[in-house]
This record gives sequence, structure tokens and C-alpha cells, in this order.
Amino acid sequence: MRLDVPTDFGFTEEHALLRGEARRFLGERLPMATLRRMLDAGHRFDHGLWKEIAELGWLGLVLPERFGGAGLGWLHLEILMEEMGRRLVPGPFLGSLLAGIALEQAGSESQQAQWLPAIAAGERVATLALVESGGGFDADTLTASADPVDGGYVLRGRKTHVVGGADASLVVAAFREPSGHTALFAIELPTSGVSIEDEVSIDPTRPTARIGFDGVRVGPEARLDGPGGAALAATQVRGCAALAAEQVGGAESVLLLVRDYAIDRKQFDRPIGFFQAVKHPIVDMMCGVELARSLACGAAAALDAGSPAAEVHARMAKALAGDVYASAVRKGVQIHGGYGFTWDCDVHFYFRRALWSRPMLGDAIHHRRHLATLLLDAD
Amino acid sequence: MRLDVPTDFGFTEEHALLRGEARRFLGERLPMATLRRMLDAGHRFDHGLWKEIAELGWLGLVLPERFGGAGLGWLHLEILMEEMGRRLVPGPFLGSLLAGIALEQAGSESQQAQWLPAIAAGERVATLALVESGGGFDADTLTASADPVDGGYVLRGRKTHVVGGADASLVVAAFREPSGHTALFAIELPTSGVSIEDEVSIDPTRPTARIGFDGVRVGPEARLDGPGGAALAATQVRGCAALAAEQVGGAESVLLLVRDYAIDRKQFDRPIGFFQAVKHPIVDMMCGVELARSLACGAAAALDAGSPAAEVHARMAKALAGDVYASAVRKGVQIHGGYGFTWDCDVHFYFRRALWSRPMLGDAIHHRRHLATLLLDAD
Amino acid sequence: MSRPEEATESKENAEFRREVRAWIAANRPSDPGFKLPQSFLEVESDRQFEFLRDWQRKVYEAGYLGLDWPAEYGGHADPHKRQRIVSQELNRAGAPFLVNVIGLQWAGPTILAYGTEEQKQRFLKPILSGEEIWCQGFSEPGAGSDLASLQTSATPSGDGWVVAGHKVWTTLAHVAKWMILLARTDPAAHKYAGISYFLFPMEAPGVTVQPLVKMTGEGGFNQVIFDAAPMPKDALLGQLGQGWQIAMTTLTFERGAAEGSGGGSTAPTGESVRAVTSLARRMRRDGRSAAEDPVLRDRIAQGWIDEEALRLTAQRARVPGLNMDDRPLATRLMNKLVYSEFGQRITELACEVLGPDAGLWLGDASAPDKAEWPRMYMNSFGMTVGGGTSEIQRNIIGERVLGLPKTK
Amino acid sequence: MSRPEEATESKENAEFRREVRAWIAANRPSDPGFKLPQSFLEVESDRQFEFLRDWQRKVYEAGYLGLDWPAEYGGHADPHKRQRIVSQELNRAGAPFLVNVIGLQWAGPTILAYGTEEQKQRFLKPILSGEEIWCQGFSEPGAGSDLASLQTSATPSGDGWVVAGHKVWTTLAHVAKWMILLARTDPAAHKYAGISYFLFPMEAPGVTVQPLVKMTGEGGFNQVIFDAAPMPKDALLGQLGQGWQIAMTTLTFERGAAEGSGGGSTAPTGESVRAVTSLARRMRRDGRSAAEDPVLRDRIAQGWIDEEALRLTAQRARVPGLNMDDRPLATRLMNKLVYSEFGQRITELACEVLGPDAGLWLGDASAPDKAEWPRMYMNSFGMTVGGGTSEIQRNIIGERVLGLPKTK
Repeated sequence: MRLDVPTDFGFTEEHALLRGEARRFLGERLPMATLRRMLDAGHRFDHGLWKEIAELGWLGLVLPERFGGAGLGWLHLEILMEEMGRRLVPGPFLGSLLAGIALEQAGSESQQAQWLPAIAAGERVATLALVESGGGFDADTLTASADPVDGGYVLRGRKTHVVGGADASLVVAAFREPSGHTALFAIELPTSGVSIEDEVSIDPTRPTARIGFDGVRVGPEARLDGPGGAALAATQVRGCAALAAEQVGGAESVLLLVRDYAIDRKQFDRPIGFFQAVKHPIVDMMCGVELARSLACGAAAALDAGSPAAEVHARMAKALAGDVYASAVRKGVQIHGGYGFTWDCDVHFYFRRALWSRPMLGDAIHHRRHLATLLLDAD
Repeated sequence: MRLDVPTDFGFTEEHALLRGEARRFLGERLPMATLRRMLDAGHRFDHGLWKEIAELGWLGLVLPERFGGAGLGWLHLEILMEEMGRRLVPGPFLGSLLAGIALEQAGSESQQAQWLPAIAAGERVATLALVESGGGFDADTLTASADPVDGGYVLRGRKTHVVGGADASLVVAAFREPSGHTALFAIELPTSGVSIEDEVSIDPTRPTARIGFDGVRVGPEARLDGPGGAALAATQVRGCAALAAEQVGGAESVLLLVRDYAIDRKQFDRPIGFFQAVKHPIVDMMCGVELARSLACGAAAALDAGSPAAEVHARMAKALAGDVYASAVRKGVQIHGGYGFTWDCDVHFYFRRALWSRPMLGDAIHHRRHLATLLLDAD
Repeated sequence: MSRPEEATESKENAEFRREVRAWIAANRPSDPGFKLPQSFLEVESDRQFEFLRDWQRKVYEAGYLGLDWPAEYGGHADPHKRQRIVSQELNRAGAPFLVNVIGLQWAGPTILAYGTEEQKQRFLKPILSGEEIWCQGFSEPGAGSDLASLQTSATPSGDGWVVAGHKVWTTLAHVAKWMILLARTDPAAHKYAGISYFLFPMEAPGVTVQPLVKMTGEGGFNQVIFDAAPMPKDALLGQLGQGWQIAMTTLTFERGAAEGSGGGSTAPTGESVRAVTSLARRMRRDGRSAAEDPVLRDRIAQGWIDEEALRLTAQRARVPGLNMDDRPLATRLMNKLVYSEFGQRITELACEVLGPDAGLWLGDASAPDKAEWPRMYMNSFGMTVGGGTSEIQRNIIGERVLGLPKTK
Repeated sequence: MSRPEEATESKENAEFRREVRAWIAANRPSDPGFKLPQSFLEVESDRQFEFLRDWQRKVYEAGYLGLDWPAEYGGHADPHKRQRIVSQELNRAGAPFLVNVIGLQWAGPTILAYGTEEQKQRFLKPILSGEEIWCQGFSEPGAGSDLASLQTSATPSGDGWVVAGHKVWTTLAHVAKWMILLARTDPAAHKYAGISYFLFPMEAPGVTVQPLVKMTGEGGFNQVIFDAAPMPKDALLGQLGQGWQIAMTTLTFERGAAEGSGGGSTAPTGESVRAVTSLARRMRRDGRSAAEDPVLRDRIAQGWIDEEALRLTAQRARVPGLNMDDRPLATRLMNKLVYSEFGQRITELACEVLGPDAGLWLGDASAPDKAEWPRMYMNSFGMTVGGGTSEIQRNIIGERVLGLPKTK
């Protein structure tokens, strides 16, 4: 396997523009006070924000232009996810993103034409139901089933941790067919036999749901055309790259919060950042953030270059970014001391996001296991 | 499994006396300058020191009194090994200790009577050949073989990392019999067909050798009477407890060296121990030493109490003490800075011992694997 | 994996342990049907509080609290081992905790050490029975790690004192009748010398208790604002200006060097790893039991090692001959640091064992173990921050135990 | 696992890379039959030194050194990328290192930045060719991390200077013709302001070079004692009293922020993990290949992640738009810290992969990879200590990159 990433990561002026735009918009639209107000109000889904994000073209950022997307690349997405991660943008964005990718990977031209434009426009909230309770992230651990009946299918199984599941009007999910192969289905909601139950997510900015398929009958057009296993794997690679970028952004925010606190807060007549027990962990945090960012950019650039190394870089990025974020929030609370332990201190929102996103799409142990296979069992 | 350790660890005034005696003797006999002179002279084995140690009764400390031993317990040995580890006592002590334990575990009354008194008296240097190149520490990975021929046996195989192998006149080693079971043999040296080759040990205070058995014919009396697999396992449990104590002692010495340096050495017009980047790692080192010491004492006390939990505590002690020692020498060199990187600084002798002893009798990964089996697969 | 001490303890103690165990089994309260706090840091509601106080009273009345306190103050003057047996059995049974923790572990032992006969007579028994709850007024917004920079003042006024200032992280203040209070009595004196130690009546006028919300979203601790709040002359504990010295003693109790805590042990008992083991057997990961994942196994085994090492270190601390001559306090002073960081590691590990289900929070019907693990992980920072952060602990150990130069 | 850059680099660069690779394959020296040093920190014997110097000369004469240095000083004024290609290919081929490292990476770039025209004409070309070896006289017995407290003095004398003092850890001093020397020229001035930077001739009288033995038992670095050693007036680099500022520039080169290093890259190339992987396949543990042990696999995979993250970070440092606006230097300044600590972790991991064979030392006939792994692990401390310890690196990054308050 070649670990080739273009020398300049394919970075252009266009990428810089997107970063500037995202940072400006989110900085104005979602300062922490606004986010706190939204959460205090208990709103799971902010229609206004969703509409604005759609208008910015973010919901279709990497979707083809012919289906209403912006047709931009993965490094664009990396940058956007970093910025969104920094601001803990609330809502079902991640679900919509993954569903769009899965549809593009597995859907026929007509299936894509049917769904993608509405997703890109934000008219339809879509999501990808990936996790099964007690299951794994690899297709071979799937237990949900799709059985052919009368020219259509009967779907059975339970999915959990479905981002924005309760707000979605389209869910893409994987099922095992009698042949043993995996197939992806796109199911409009509500549909008879599909039960949706809100979960209490540790991360209030990322509401999730359990979805039950209790003998759901769907027509043949619901089954996405392409090979489901490969499409699911490709979606996960892209999802890992995107989620890793979001984790990097979150860790970056924690780093800045901690840095500022270490400069402002005085104890023993000095800013606490004077003390190496505070200073050095912050430096290690910064190094971790920068290293994980490099892998996230590498994964994105490899995807843009169509390199088969993208899988390696995406797994590396997700593994490292997850651990870096977890470590950043741990230090983040600790260095803030008693204040860090309160709801008033912003760190705990990142803490929750870090805890939520670490296992999603596979944790570091999972990805290192796969990486070890590629490294040690190949050649 | 009961993790029972007597409340007071069985500690008595006698233990305190042994510690005092060992500390005094080694402090006078083996200050670092003396050790350096011995190593500079290139002597692998110091007969004078060996004789003195024998006279102190240390070579038969845990051997039965009826065979010339002191008949003391495992907590005594814990204390002695700590003190010896602190001073990096050079020579084949560990080999002699393990051989004596193995003989006591597996030998018949007459076999013990034949060998143990000479071992306890220091008249015969004995050793245990445990490691096979590329093998493991469990009996089921043994490849050396013992085949019955003409009422005796033919031994074949290669053992490495045999402590004091080149100075030994008796080697105890494990072989697999045609039945698949493990048997221990005691072989006098030199013996035809046994080749002994000095190794270059990373730890000059602990010379080792490779021993080859190339069709060695031995009589039936060389085969130890008891079940070899069980005796080997019991020997390893006791060896782990003892080696862990030695590691604790070594780590303690490094801690004291580093502590003193942090107080003496000035930079930026202050003792470097003022800086938390120096102070806090030393504190963590101390905590590690104390925790590992507790497990080593626990293992010894459990052995003294005849508790089946001794295996758990011995594995825990060896795993933690090995990692603590490795971490102590790593920090030890680093905190000593440029000086720590020189031969002049004493830390590197401990570094070598730590590197040597970490894998011996199983490293932390090995023992944690066994512990996980006891913890997760039982009940 | 089973109970440690029993096999080797004296017949008498073993008998006592059996008695205690039987009593707990017969008397422990049944599930109240509402969420209970995980520790004394998060008692939010009256019903939680009353439930817990009832339980403490019941334990006390059965004769199982204050075993090592003098009989004249409501204790039993028994050998300390017996109190440890009770604590162990309470922990192992998963019985509710004893809510008056600050009274039992810090205020009580401090009053025993420094109080006048009147103070001991007045305060100790209601601590044991739970009748009078205590809180601790040490930290302030500007005085956390640098506790000695505290600004709350106690000014002589008439026959007593008047208190003005602002304390934070005052656990249980909303239900407490008394506070151990550090206040500056001599603004002109050296930072440390100007501080005195008081037993402050929370019912005094001019006291406002405001709840703070923790990172978990739960309540349980507070800030307390003193606006010319009066206290009587005999509120002073020890000598005027001796406050810092007494506080260091209290913090030593808190930091794990305490014997004579009246009840409520914080020593590890092996229960954490046991619980994570049970969790791993129930969770699945990549299509098999999480308990079969070799990397998780390795880390759970490390947790087992760590927890047992802590347990044996606490045990060894009581055998002088097995402690280092030149640092006899090491095994005691390190307990708070090592145990709180272990607690953080093991609850974070539990979250990793949970996999995606670590993302389910309190109140989710399907959350394994009712989402107690991520909650415990968050609450673990109360331990690595409260009572002196881990960073301050490392300073203290480095300076007091190892003789390294002072950082401040 | 294969070569990174090639697939996407320009046709011209790819062609150049092929050319370099072919040249190395055809010209690299064969095994000299004696032990070679692992790095420039441990050149002990004359034959080692001559062997390595011959190799550098050969590389230079082939036109593969100084590609990014100006042509008038012996360089080629090529785009820097080409020098990186050469460095990468040399590393990957496992070719001997370029022995004049201090000249190529520190003295040379510093002279390029601060030297007079005469100094550039005089010194740069012999650095590239290896004709004149350089060493570095910064640290002293009492001035390590606190470099600015150095006491070696340079006193005006006649038309030049006289040097008195004591330098330590002077790698290559025993073969060096020149030293970059920090000496105090104004004892009355502020600690930092009193230091000047010199290009000192090692052949001067009054200079004693004494070898120091490293923890591995090998030589390669030295202490240098100056007893009224004279140097000419034009030995001064930059301005009088500007020494500290120039030294910080040199240390920035050393700390990995350097471009324009003339040759000899220290950036990670993926070779370490590749070598550990190969080792794991050869070693056995508990009856199976070490490469099958799930815990070792997990840790080797982590090493792969770390090394690739470092490689991509070095690559990203050259794309301004992908660096943080508010800390553009972060990705450069962190390299020395992260890379040296990674090197320590990965060589320690290799020792764990070795199992008991980690106990075999240089010269043992059966030691896997001739005991290079434990040797590399020991030598890794030269990197975490030399050129500013990791602790000092963290101060520098915290203060210069993140704006945290100064510790000193």
C-alpha cells in the first residue's frame, strides 16, 4: 500500500476561502452563549440554523453538482468539519453527511437523483443507521436482515445511535441478505413498522435515536443498487476522515480555552501557565492536535487524489484524533480545576462530544487492529 | 481465587534484622566504586563475594534447614532481593536461587539431599536454564526433548539467557518427554554433549550463557522426581516474586539517585527539583515504586501463608515492577540530562538491569494475559 | 476473585465481619425508586438527603459507626480494624454511602485533635448519628490550589466574630448545620499566619447558599456568601492564627493519611475492576464479547493490578517495618493522588468498554448500568480536583516526603 | 506499506529521485567489516570517521549535497525539495550518514544567515565536502538547560581573543577543525547580553579535547578545555553581544524548524516502524510469532500512526494554509520534541518485541540485529536530552508558540 499524499495536500485558495467563510459564519452565528441558549431551550433541532447551513452549501459540500451538491472535495470537508467541531454545531449534520455519502456510493443514478438534491438543499433530513446494539463497525457483524418477499423486501433489526434519527425523513441502513451479502436500503420515514425512539445522548448537541425495523415491507426501489458491503466500507472511510477532522476542531477549541485560562487564572501570585505541571500538558495537547490534524488532512488529500491509501490514513486519523480529543478534554477539565468541574465552564460540552465521538465509526483499538493487519500481515 | 494476604504481611522483628544486616553488609561491601572496579577488571564472577554471601546464609535463605538452608520464608527473600537489587549485586545469585527452588519443588528427598547443601553452602554454583530462543515462559512452549534410552535419557535442545551459566557446575533444565509432559533434569557440568557459550549480556553484573544439549546422555537419577510442569510453574511464581522484589530495589535506588540530583543540581539559579517537570515525574516514580513494593510484599506474604493467590500476586508484582523499573530508569537518565547519558553516571547500570530483567520470567504483557484469563474467564 | 482479608483475620474479627454482613443484608434500604447520588458530592434533593441520613442513623444506632472514636463522645473506642471491617462490608454490599462524610472524615477527626472538651462534647455525637451535617468552607473563587490566599475575613465584633466573604465548591452546604471554615483574622500578618479555623453555624443570618451545577448537569455543591454573618466566640477551633496548620491536618485526613475516620473508607476494595469485568462480559464489540478483546483484556488486567497494588499499599502502610525508613508517610500521603487518578482511568476504561453506548446518558432506558459509567467518569474529576488537585498533591509529596525544593 | 511521495511528485522530481536512487545503489560503500556508529553522536575511531568522511565527499562530488545552498559557496541553489529527495533516498537505502552533521545542519545555516562574505567564502564549501568537520561548543558542566549561564570567556587580547573555559558534550570535537563557540565577552552585562558567537579554530594552542564515555560504553563525544586559547579577531560571528540571539537561531535549526540544512534530514520516513515490523515477524513470543501477539500489534500500529503523523506534519508545515494562523511555527518547532520522544518509544517497543533477547548486547553472536535495538534505545536519550532537553522544548513551545508565561 502506498501512503501517498500530494505534497501540498492539494490545498488551494478555494480551501482558504471556505475556512474563512465557515469561521466567520459560525463565529457570529454560534458563539457559546447562543449554543447554551439553544440547549437550555431544549430544542433538539434548529430549523433556522439548518436552513442557513443548507444555503451555505454545506449539506451538499461533497455531493455531485448534478444532484445539487457543491461538488467540492474531501479537503474542503476536512476544513469544514474542523470548523464545525470547534463550534460544536448542534443538529443532525453528521447523519445527513453520512447518508449522502452512502447514497452516492451505493445508489444508482436514478436513486441518487431521487434523494440527493433534497438532502443537499436541506429539505429532507437524512441519516445513516450504522450501529447495532452490541454489534461492530464491520459489515461482517451485521445482524439486521433483508428478506425478499413478493418482489420487495422485509426488513428486520434494530439500529442505535442514529444521529438525528428522530428528525429524519430518510434513513439509509445496512441489512444482511439471505446470500450473506450486505445491502443498503433507503427508507422514507415515517413507514409502517419502523419505530423511532429518542435516545438520551450524552452530547446534547448531537441527538440520537434508536430505530427498530419490525418486519418493514419496502419495494425493490428502496434497495440501493451498488454492492452494499463495499459502499458501506467506503462510507466508513469517508466518515472516519470527516469525524476525525471534527474531533481535531473540538480538541483545538479545548486547547485554546485551556491556554487562555492558563494565562488569565492566577494562583500563587502567578498565572497558572507559569507552572510546568500546567504548561507542559498544554504543549502536549497542542502537539497531539497538530499530529491528528496532519492525519486528517492526509486522509482527505488521499481521498481527493483517489489514493487507495485513504483507508489507512482515515483509520489513523480517526484513531489518533479520538484519543487526542479524549486526552484534551481530560486535561481541559483538570487544568480548569474546580471551575472545570462545573456546568458553567464550556469544557464539558467538548467533553461530551469527545466521549460520544470516540467510539463512533470505530475507536482507536478497532482501527489499530485493522491497521496492524494491513501492516503486519501484508507484504 | 482468594486474594488473601495476612494483615501484617507476616512481618516480624526477624525480617527487620535481615534487612538491617543486608543493607549494612552491601553498603560496606559493594559501594558503587567497588562495583565499578569489579566490572572494569572484567571479572565475571567474584569468588570472594560469593563466599561471603554464602556465609551470610543468603544462598540457602529459603531452602530447608535439613539441607543446609536457613529455612526462612518468602518475605525474607523479598527483603533480601530488594536490598540486593538496590546494590546491583553482581554474579550468578539469581541462577542459584532459581535452581534451588526448582530442586526443592521437583526433587525427591534424596535428590534434594544430593544437591541443596552444596548450593546453600556456595560450594556449587547452580543455575536454572529456563528460556529457549524464541520460546515462551510457559511449559507448553518447550521444545527441548528428553528421550528415554537404555534406562537413562538423551537430552536435546538449546537454552539461552542462563544466569551464570559459564560458572555453574549444575544446571537444572526442563525438557519435554515423549508423553508430552515436562520433566526437570539436574545435569552436572561439565558433561559430554553440553556446550556452554558465554553471552554478551547487556547487564555486565549479570553474566549469562547459552547452553546446548546435543544428545546428552544422563542417568535416571538426573531426572527430578516430581511432576515437572507443576514444579516449573511453582518455580516461576517464586521467581517472579523474587525478581519483582529485586526490580523494586533497583527502582528505589534510581529514585534516590534522581532525588539527590534534583536537590543538588542547579540551573536557572535553582535546584532543578524546583521545576515541576522534574519534581512531578519523581513523585510518580516514587508512587510506582511503593505500589510495586506492596505487590512484591503481597506475593511473598501469600507464599508464606501458602495461599493459592500467590500466583496472582506474583504475576502482578512482576508485571508492575518491571514496568515501574523501566519507567524509573527512563526518567532517571532523562532527569540527569547530559550527565545521565554518560558512563560516569550510575543510572545506566540500573538501566541495563531494568532492560535485562523486564522480560525475564515473563514481561508485563505476558503476565497481564494470564491475569486476564484468571479474572475474565473464571467465576 | 474473592474477598481478601477474611482468610487470615482473627477469629474474633471474622465473627464480627459475619455479624456486620448479616446486619447489612437484613437492614439495607430497598431501592427508593428515585435516582441516588453516586457520592456525597452530588446530593441534590431533600428526598435523597433524607434517605441517606436515615441510613446513616440506622448504621449508627446499630453500633457500627464511630467504633474507633472515644466512648464519651458517642463512639465505641474499639480497635480501628473493626471500623475498617464495617466500611469494607458496606462498600462490598453496595450499600448507600454515609452522607455526613465531611463530618465523619474531616470535621470530626479535626475536632478530636484540636477541639476543647466542650467542643468535643457538643459536636461529635451528632456527626456520628447524622443529626448534624457538616460542610467545608475552604476554597474561594480566587483561592483554589493557592488556598492560603483566601480572603474571607472573620472580624471580632462584640463577644464574637463577623464573617464576610465567599466560599465555593461547598458540598452539602445546602443541608449542613455546621461548616469548618477558614477565615483571615489578621490581614496584616503573613499569608499563612493570618488564618484561623472556625466551626461556623450555617443557620446564622447573612449566609446565602447558592447551588452550583456540576459538569454532569447535577447539583450537590454550592457557593456560600457571607454578608456580615455573626458567629460566637467559641466558634474558634484551636488558637487564633493556627488555622493553616489545622487545615493542613484536615487535608491530610482528606488526602488519605487518616486513621480514626469514624466510618466511611475511601480505600480501594477491588470493587471497581470487578464491576468493569462484569460490564465487559455484558458488552459486545466487533461481533464478540468485549471480555474477549485482547487489548481490553490487557488493560482490564492492568486495572486489576493497579487496584490490588493500592489495596495492598493501604494495608502495608499499617506495617511500619515494611515502609521506607526515610519516608514513613509515603504510603499514606500518596493514597489520595494515586487512588483518584486510578478511579479516573478505570471509569474512562469502562467508557471504552461500553463502546458507542458510552454515548447514552442518564435517563436513557437502554443505557447499560443506567449510564452510571460516563457519570462516574465525569464525577471522577471531583476527586482529582477537590481536596487539592493532583498537581498540588504532587507538590506536597515531592516536598514533604522526598524533600524536593518548594515550587511556590 | 510503501513509499509516500513518489506517486504525486512532479515528473522532474520523480526523474531526479530515480537518478539519486540509482546513484546510491551503484556507489554506496560496502560493509567495512567493523562496527559503524548509529549516528554522529558516537563516532569513536579514526577508521569510522574516515570511512564516513569519504562517503560524504563522494555524495558531495556527485552533486547531491548543498543543493539548496547558494552556488557561490559550493552549493547548487536548487529548489529545496531536491535536497529532501536526496535525504529521503539516503535514509531509505540505509546508506551511512553524513558525518559533518553539525556543519551541514547548524554551523552552515548559521554562517549563511549571519556570516560576512569572507566567512561564507571561507567556511561553507569545506562543510559540504566534509573537508572541515565542525563541532558545537555550547553546553558547559554548569550550563546545560540553563545555557545562558555559561561561563567560558573570550577576552580581547592583542588583535584577537583569548578563550578560557570548559565545554561538554562536544560531539565530534576529536575530529573537528572548527567549533561554533558561545563565550561570554562582557561579564558585567546581563546574562543574555554578555554572550558572543565565535567560529573557533580547534587547532589553536591551549585546547584539550578529552573523550567522554556514553552510557552505551561507546565514545564519540568529548569535553573541551580552553586554557588561554587564542583566536583571531574575525572569529566573531555577527555582532559582539549578539551571541544569544544567534544561538537561538542555531538551536531552531537543531530543533527541527530548519530549512536550508544542506543535507541530512532528521524527518521521519516510516523506516522505524517498518524495521520494528520486520523484527516482530522474526521474533517469537509464547510459542508464536511476536507479530501475532495482539497487544504488540496494537502498539506497533500506534507506532505506525505516530510516525506517519510526524511525516505528514513535516509535510504540512510547508503548506502555510494548512497551519494555524495564530501559531504558524507550531508544526516546525514541535518536530524535535515529538520526533525524539517517538524515537525513544519505538526503540523501547522494539526491546519489548525482542523479549529476553533484549538482554543481549553489542558483540553477542546471536543477538538479533546485532543488538542495535537496545543500543538505539540508549542512544535515543542523546536526542531527548541533547540540543535542549524535552523539558526545555516544552517550555519553548509553550512560551513562544502558545504565549504561556515564562517559567524561568
